[in-house]
Amino acid sequence: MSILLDNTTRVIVQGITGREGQYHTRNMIAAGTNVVGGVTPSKGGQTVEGVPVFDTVAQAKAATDANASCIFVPPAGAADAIMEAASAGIKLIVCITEGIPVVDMTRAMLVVREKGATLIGPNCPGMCTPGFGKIGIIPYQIFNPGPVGFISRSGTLTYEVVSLLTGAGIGQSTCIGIGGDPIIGSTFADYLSLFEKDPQTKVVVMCGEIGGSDEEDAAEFIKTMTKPVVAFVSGRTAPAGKRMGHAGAIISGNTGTAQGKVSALQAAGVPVADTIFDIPELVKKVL
Amino acid sequence: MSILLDNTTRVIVQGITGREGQYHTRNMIAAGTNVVGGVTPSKGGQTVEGVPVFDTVAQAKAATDANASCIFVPPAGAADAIMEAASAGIKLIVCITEGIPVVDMTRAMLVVREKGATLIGPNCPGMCTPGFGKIGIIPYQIFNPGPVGFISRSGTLTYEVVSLLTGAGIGQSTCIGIGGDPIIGSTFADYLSLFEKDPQTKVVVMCGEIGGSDEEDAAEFIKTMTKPVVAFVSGRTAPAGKRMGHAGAIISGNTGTAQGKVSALQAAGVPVADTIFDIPELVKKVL
Amino acid sequence: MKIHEYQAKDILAKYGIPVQPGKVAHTPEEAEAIARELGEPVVIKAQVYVGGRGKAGGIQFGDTPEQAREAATRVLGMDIKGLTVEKVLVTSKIDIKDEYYLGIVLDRKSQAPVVMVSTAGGIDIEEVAEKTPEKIIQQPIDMRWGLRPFEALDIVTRAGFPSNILRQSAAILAALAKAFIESDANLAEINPLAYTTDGKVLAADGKIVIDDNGLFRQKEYATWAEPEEANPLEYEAKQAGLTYVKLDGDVGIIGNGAGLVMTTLDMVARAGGKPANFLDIGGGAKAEVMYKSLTFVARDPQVKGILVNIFGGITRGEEVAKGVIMAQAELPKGMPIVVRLSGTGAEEGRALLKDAGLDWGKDMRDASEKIVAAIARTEKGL
Amino acid sequence: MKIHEYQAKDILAKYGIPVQPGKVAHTPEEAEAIARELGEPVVIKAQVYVGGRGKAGGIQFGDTPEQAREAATRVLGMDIKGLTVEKVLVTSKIDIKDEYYLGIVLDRKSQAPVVMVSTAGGIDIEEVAEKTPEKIIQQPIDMRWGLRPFEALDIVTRAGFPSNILRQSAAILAALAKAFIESDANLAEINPLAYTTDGKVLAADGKIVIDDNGLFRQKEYATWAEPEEANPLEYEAKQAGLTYVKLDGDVGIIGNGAGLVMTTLDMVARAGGKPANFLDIGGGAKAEVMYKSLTFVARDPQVKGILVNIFGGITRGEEVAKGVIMAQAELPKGMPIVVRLSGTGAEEGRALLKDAGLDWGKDMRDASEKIVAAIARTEKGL
Repeated sequence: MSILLDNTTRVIVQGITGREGQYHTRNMIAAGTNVVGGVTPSKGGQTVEGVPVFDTVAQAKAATDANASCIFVPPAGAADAIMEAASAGIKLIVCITEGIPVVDMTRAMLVVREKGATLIGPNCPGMCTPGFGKIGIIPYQIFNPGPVGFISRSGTLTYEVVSLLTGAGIGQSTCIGIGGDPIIGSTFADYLSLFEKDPQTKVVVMCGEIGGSDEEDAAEFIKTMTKPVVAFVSGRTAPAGKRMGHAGAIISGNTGTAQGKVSALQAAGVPVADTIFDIPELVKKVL
Repeated sequence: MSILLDNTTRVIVQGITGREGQYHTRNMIAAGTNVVGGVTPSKGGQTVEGVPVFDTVAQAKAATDANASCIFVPPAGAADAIMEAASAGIKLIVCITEGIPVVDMTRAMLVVREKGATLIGPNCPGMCTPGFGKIGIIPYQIFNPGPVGFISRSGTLTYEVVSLLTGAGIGQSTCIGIGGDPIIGSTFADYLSLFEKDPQTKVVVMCGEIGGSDEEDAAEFIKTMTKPVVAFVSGRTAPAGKRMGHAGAIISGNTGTAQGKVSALQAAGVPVADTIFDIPELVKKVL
Repeated sequence: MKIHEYQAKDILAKYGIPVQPGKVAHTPEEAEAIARELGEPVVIKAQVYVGGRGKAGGIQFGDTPEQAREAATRVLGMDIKGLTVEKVLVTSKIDIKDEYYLGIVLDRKSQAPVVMVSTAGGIDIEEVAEKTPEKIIQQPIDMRWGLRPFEALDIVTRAGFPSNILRQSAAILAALAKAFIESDANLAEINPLAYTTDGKVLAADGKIVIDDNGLFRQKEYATWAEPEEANPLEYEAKQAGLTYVKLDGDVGIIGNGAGLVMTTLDMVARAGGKPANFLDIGGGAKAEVMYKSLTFVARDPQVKGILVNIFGGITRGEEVAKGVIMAQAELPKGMPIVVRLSGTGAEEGRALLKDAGLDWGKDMRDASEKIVAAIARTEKGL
Repeated sequence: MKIHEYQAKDILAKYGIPVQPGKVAHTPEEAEAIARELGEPVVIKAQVYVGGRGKAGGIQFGDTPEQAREAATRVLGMDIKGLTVEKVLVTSKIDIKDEYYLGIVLDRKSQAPVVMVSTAGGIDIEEVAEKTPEKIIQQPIDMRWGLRPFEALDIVTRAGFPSNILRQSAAILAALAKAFIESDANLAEINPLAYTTDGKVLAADGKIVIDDNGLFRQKEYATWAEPEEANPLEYEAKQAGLTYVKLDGDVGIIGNGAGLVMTTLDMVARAGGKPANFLDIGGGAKAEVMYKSLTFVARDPQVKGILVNIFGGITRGEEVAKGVIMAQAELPKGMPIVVRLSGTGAEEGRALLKDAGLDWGKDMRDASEKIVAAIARTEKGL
């Protein structure tokens, strides 16, 4: 098994007719993902990468019985796209878009929570379940099915670490890039809780970074878990008050430092890798 | 017994330090109403008519355990006052204010409904239960306790008809002026349902007028009632498209005519008085 | 409060809704100048507060500035349902391919503004609602959110708008909802929403009714109030702060409380009279208000007598009587007045009236019958 | 994006929040003229993007226009935490009786803007939060509604504001929330909210931080961006569309993906180097972006060598290599560059680099160690 994405997942792509949407739809289909349709207002009736395009999510859902959506809508309309998906009853929403105004996200999250949907992202690479496919832009070929649940706030860093794991002969159950924004749909603790219940997952690797206190919250949750967790935190050399690429990667006063996160995780009994190269070994130790 | 107001009702007055608020607080107390406090922001700590003034409804409720409120706040702030009362857990809210923008009322009603409060008004004279007191500006001295539940969209017309009833030796259980605005907290049907359950009430008199379809809805509800209802509808000579004083008293196209309301009520078996002078006799017939 | 098409379009444009360029003209010469400035064929549209102006000839075309002047000459001064056309909107002529309807109206039942959208545009929506209700998609607005873009898109999609104009139509609908809410509207309508042969989507006509209760904070729109040609007295009454409606009978009627006044009108009609007006003095009126109301009602040349019906609560009988007596001196000589007073201060009021030789009724029915009879006597010269 | 106090106050004033009259001055003469125009004692406040300017002498008073000029002379050009004061706000001096705090900050945990209110105003709120958290009332804003007047009133009441200023404070707080939401703010703060000896309640200081992601629709505020004195390169990078943060080491660092670049900084530090910057080229960058990034990083005079770390996904290795080779010609002669490429097009890219004689690392650690070593060699003149 795995979490969130399996053989019952039917994906639509919001913003499918855009350059990004079309390109990644092709890749998702190539990865084996069951992409059943796409949505672009005023482009209904077209076909992209062999799947039908609809004007609204409601239409797409009615026609395809989709239960997941991948959003490639530009920042100005992305929060609305999230609300549309959630309101139409889509239960898994993956929002790739970077640059959504945070005020929009505060509104979108009200709808996501009210509708009981799971939102991954925004400003994330999405997720994949090796063997079933991917929703988003993660390069699928670096994965192998296996026992490691993977959660990260970063994109390319995820690919680095997954490559190291795969290179070390360690496969993955499900991998999730949770997003680099200050307000994201689901946090480390949410996914840890899913991995805790997933029979395939034996150990979870989480890659945190500076900013916010999701890693500290995760540490609290980990104390209640039966499965081992291995962590890495980037940004140890980041100065306070500077936004390090991700809108959410910023140390405010004493909040959000790498050291604080490392300490919290260690206090929860989590081995924290000094460099990413130490991760495979730490995983092997607890497997 | 009676509806809504009885010896457990503890009333606060929002806008108590204003001229209207103060004057009617005195009258309410004189009528025997248990007025336990008042609210005017930035006037907390004062005393008006012997009751303490608070800055917020929350404070007033905490200090006095109030469960009802009478609102004399000017139009610009009245909808906010309704939301404040409902949010603070006040269950019976009587809003006297005339002239509240309808957009504000559409918002206030969301809160009233969400909090499960009963709102009487706005733009109404309030209500009274002879023997227990009154909330609002209805002249209390014209009432006598008795078997008639009274509901009206109008103020002075209510006093006229109640005077006729009292003059004819017919007393009242509870009397409610439901308000003349297009959006009001509770409608005829809501109160009819309360009177239907009230042991004291033997017959209900409802005075409708042109505009909207609350009378038609009431007629539908009356078909399910065991108690008799006597009705009167004013505005038979009113032309279409003109707002007859009340913001809600306007015939739009074929909707809201007096004749339509009379027919609907008659179809529900309700005797409809030709003039208000016929009302006491019709009541006597069904008592 | 009704506003004109050109004013409604100003509001729509402020919210980013495309409208044809245009300006209002009061004279044929102005119309010609505007047409010249626009530099293209124009349509001349009568600006009056009633519908059906097209059928009445209130919409005409001009391909040249000269023709625009001529069209304006025909339309200005025209009578449409009793209203004289005093201004016209001169606006670019468009070549419409399809017409749609977008409307938002305050709905009492759902206690919210309700969006109404239909592909049957350009015609009276009430007619569509009656004959082919399935052609209208209705949806209340959740006032915590306003109408969100995806909801607007969903509505126009469900209404069957063609795919190629969905995006623009939805944006216009969402903007219309914002305009409705922020303008304190009771009604906001684009009919037709035009899809032109050159592929534009725009508001070819716009209608907005502003909630009178919102005018205190809609300061710009409040200045747009103007006398309705047919009802100059109503406009003046509003300026004077009186709640007055002009009717077409001869019995002037003044009372306190909307329901009471309406009932008084009915009672007068029952007594064989015809009410000349509705005038509610509200609660707690002083003698000055009574005086002002009486003299105002008497300004209507149709009025042959006045009935004052007061149930005193906060309003005191003495004040009413004093006001009537003050006013009497200024009313046309011999014009009958009947006063009915009850409640607070009724005794004192009646005493004052008696001293002044004024007639009074013991109740609403008695008073109604008395004023109708008095007018009949006056008519016969008795 | 940080904005200055005077700009924040412009926003506050737009939302009806009372502020002292004032204007910004770039010279002592301008300050004198503004003081003369105001016609009353003024305060001269340094406009810099850091806190603590009071302690640094950046706030001075002038009872006369001449004194205002003198005060401005002292403040303009002053260095505050590494920033040179280039403009001052000249504003009416007020006589403060009590100071309060009103703030709204985006809260990640509640995923909403959170209102923070305290009677402990005029001092650093983080200090209050740490030492006497019970003095701060916090409440998230329900974003469907915004902060409603009665909620604002309830908050200031619970915070213990004195009764006589509750109404005004609540109105200011509600307006602040509206300003926050409509301006796409991350932070909006009035500290202190001043209660003056003459009974006024006003925003004596204001701070607003705008969400960079909201700037596309905050067109006016976007024009307020200006170089931070201490970081001219960061300002230029933003204008050039590069995600760049200046640090104080000598190893220039470029990578794709924020997490990867942060990890690269950590790795360089681990290898004994000091990162000179953070530069994320994002996803799918072409040779031109790589070229631009390298030449940009090299403009920092502290930079002695550059590490490029790319994990290719959408970004292709050949493009990266081409960009590096293009840039190399323009970099200072002998400046070491180490490139690490993996993923899509890595082979092709490495071949190109090899042909150009450029160094590369087999992984992030190897590349980090190589660049640190190369810089050390260059330093020693080897």
